[in-house]
Amino acid sequence: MPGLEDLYREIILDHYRTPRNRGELAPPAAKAEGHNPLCGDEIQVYIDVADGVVRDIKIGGQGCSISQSSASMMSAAVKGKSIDDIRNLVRRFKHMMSIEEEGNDSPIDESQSLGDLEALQGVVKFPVRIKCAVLSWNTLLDALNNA
Amino acid sequence: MPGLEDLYREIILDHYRTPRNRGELAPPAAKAEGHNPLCGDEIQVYIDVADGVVRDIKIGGQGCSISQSSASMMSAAVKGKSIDDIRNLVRRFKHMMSIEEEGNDSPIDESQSLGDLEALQGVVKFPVRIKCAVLSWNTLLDALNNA
Amino acid sequence: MSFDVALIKKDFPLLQRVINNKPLVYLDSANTSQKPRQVIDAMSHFMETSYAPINRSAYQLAAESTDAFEHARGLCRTFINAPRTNEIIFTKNATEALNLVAHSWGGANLHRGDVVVLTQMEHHANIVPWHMLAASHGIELRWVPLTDDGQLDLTNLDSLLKGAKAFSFTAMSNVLGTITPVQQLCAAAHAAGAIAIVDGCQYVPHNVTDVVAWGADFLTFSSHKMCGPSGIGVLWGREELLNAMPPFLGGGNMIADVRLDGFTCAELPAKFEAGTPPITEVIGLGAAISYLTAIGMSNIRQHEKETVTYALSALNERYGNDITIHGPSDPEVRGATLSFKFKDVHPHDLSQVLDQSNICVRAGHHCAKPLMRLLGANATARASFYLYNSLDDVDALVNALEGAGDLFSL
Amino acid sequence: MSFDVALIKKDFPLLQRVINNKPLVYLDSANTSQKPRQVIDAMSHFMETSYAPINRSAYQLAAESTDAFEHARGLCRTFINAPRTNEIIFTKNATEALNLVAHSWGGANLHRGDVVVLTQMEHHANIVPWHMLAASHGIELRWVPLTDDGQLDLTNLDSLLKGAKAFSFTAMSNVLGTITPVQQLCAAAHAAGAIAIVDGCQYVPHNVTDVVAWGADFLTFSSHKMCGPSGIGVLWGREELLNAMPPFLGGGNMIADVRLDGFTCAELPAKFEAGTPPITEVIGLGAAISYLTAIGMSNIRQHEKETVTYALSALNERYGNDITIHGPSDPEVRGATLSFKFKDVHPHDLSQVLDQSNICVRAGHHCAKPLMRLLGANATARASFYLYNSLDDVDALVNALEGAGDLFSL
Ligand SMILES: Cc1ncc(COP(=O)(O)O)c(C=O)c1O
Ligand SMILES: Cc1ncc(COP(=O)(O)O)c(C=O)c1O
Repeated sequence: MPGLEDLYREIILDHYRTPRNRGELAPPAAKAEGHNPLCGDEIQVYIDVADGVVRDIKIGGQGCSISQSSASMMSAAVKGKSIDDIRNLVRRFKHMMSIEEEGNDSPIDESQSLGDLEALQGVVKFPVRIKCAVLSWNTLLDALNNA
Repeated sequence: MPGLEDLYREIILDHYRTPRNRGELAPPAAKAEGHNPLCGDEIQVYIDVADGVVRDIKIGGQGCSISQSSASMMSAAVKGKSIDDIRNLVRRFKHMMSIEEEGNDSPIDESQSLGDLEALQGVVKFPVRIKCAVLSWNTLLDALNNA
Repeated sequence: MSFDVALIKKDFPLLQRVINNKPLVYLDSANTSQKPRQVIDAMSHFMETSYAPINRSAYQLAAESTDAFEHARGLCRTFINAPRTNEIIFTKNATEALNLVAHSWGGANLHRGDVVVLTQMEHHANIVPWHMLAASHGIELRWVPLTDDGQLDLTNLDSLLKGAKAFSFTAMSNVLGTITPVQQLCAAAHAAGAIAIVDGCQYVPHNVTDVVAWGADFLTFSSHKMCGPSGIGVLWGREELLNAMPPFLGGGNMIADVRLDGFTCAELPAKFEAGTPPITEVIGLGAAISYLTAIGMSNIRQHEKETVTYALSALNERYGNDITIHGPSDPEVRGATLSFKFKDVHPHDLSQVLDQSNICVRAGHHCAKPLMRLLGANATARASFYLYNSLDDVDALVNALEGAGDLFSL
Repeated sequence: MSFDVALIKKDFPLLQRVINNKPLVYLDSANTSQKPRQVIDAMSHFMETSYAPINRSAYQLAAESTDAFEHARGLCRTFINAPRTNEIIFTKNATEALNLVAHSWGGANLHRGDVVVLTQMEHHANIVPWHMLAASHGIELRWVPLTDDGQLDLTNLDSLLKGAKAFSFTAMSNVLGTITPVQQLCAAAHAAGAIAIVDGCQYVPHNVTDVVAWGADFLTFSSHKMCGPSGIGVLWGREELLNAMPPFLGGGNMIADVRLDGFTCAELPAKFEAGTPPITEVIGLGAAISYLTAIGMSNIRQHEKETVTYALSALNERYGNDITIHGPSDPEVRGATLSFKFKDVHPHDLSQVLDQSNICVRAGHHCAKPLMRLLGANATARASFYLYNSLDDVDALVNALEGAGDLFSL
């Protein structure tokens, strides 16, 4: 069994203790909610989209250190990015989490660095926690579809 | 495993080959039908009751040697008997088949001989066939209730 | 791998049993199959080393057991060539799977006067749920008749299917052994605008199954008939249909959220898997699929074709007019399940006499009473062969029948 | 027989497992329990020597397996002191059993506006089926609230029950450990003209159960939580009620007759057991009941009472205000299931840290989301103890919690 230090990197605990972009956005901002039925974690993602760009993002809800820090890092990583770039980033992140989209074989663009997000790589060694890490990302996709 | 001769006594095969009281009785005779869902056997019992006595009885349906011979012997044994005697006989027969009524502890009157019916005692050693042997007896009880 | 029935038989502990100095000749696999050591051991081993809750807890042991469980789901997917793993729903048996389709898909999509087409050779599991829907929703049932040799009579299929919403049929009859033309039936259903529900209970254990090649919409089968444990069945359905269906059983695991005033469903497959699943049994089913796959489903089909060819000629040669074997005589369109009538001996008595030689055949209506009525019988005797039955087992049956005739001749 | 937890633990192969040189401390039995050698062996042995169809075939092997199967039904009857053996219905789990009651009894007896009373500590399995009935039949659900220490608040029970047709409640909470006053609740239900449905999932494995003394109308429980295999649950119901109910799943075994135009039901218990049952699993459940009975249910209850008494004081003494243990503090009204909050550590992270010491606790909503909302939490960590857990296991939990606080302090 890999050690806890593989999972709980300092940067993860930092995002957990000091989450970025917490809060809500009033309509017409798009909103989506995600549940992790396994552990009861709940998350809300609010996004403000204009001209194909996510101008602002806020995160609500409760969860474990992995889901909270992943959401926090995600919010920092997507703010100000274009929807296309974001969709690509989601795919790359899920790929890092060893989740592949069924039926999508197109190559993944790995040119950008994932930055802080790479700290979450250790989660892959703890398969039950992968769902925690991707919850906010799937919820972001839903929010994009609602936007 | 007990041998087949314990099961297929000559008298049983005789009743199977030459069933007594085959046929139907027209209404107002009472009728009841029985199924053995295990093997698909079907039986009809018709009885003509007057003054608390079963004046006539007829048996219809199809079944294996045990169910057919048991029905045939049953018809011969109950014809002309009073309902009380018959209910007592049914209980004795089921007792011989090792089936006890739940919740009825009153002693069983064993003064009368069971006659030919005793040939069916060997069935007890073949538990799956007990249902075949008692099918007509349960159907008779239903017919008495319908009468 | 070459197919060696003697070696295969050795994998099945129960088939080594000797009663009264005679070996056991198990010819009731259409009812339920025996289990190889590989399956029994996989279940014991799992309970001894890895048993833990599925999809609920986060510790390593639970992750291991969830992985093993989901791995078995993947094996099911491959075994029937289903497009997606989340289309594999675990039920308690094929009966629950068929009830799920009738209740959930049927309950949501069928209304008074809607037509569901069945065949006259269906098992009660593919009849009674539709009767229940007829009573609750007022649907109409139509029945595909049979030819004299026990095949589906497709002469009027198109008119039977006209306006139908669903066609639900067995891929192989558990009484007659008839293999039905599944691909053609699915196409006919679709041409009429109906969905095609395939009862694979008797087919999947004995043949290569490919739901995509068939063009089926739903498939149901039971583990216990394919060398796997009891207590576990499978429903496969097209994702699109399953997603659109309301849930069936309610409870833990099938929900995304529960409030005092209502609930929302989980995604597939959890949506249809309420409560604690048959965990060890799914592991056992996975082991059974691995076992069968290693032997090869086409080898198994080939072996059974040879067995039934041999059995048909041995029985007919020895007993001529004294025996009537129901169902098709062409081994190309039948499996190794033989229902027969022998002289005037009642099947129950026949099975009793055969049992004296430890030959296990079923006597009864085989949960197919409408078909029995067609055959003009309350019951038949049925010998059904599987991968572990040798030609010696056929000979044992043929020889033991001899004694029955004398005892019961009327 | 004196109760020796060290000896008992030896009966459970999985509990001998060592991961990274540390023993396994399994504290998730409220989720699902481990299996003793006696149960695992009974299942293997049955599959190796006696596996055959139930209630269908007439040969000796099938008679043996049917006898073994029905013997296990008798053991279930005795275990809960049910009046009649035919009142014991085998389902796939307790969830199916609760769905059966809601769908069949509820479907036939409840109409728009009728009231069913539940408690706010119910498991989803005793909520969602009623929500489904609320949607399909327009029934109204009322909820018995909880006191601050996690017991049922019965102050307004009579007015809640007024006009109700059914009161369905757990005998022991799977989250709080609370044991409810079942006899009193059944009496209150009856006084109001309602039937009493008892969810015994968490109670039956840990206590002496007597449905007659309770005065219950239905009881449901799951084998996998009481040392038995997965894939098998039990519904007990009063014969009179079961006889009056329509069938639930349709198919083989549950019928007396099937025609093209309809069917008639079999007698109890077959009426509610459609399809091939979990044969081997019923044998395993029988072995589990024999195992538990030999140890003695009152001994088990006594052991667990001691365990929870010790755990409550050890945790509170060591961690004081850093730990909040939900549910009653009086061991007389609680079982050995402890949900708790530790500092600000999220339960999922807590369980991860404990897992590092091979301590298996569940983190989550425990399929009781309405209760979670009352507790103001999305999730709790839950340690649940059973007959095989020693006081050393309690100590292991208490000690391992230490590390979690530091890592996650906000
Ligand atoms: C053709 C067919 N369909 C359905 C079933 C029902 O399967 P199960 O009893 O495993 O639910 C059976 C077997 O009994 C069968 O032979
Ligand atoms: C109180 C309670 N009721 C019902 C259930 C459902 O049991 P199962 O999942 O075995 O169907 C459980 C366990 O999950 C439970 O704890």
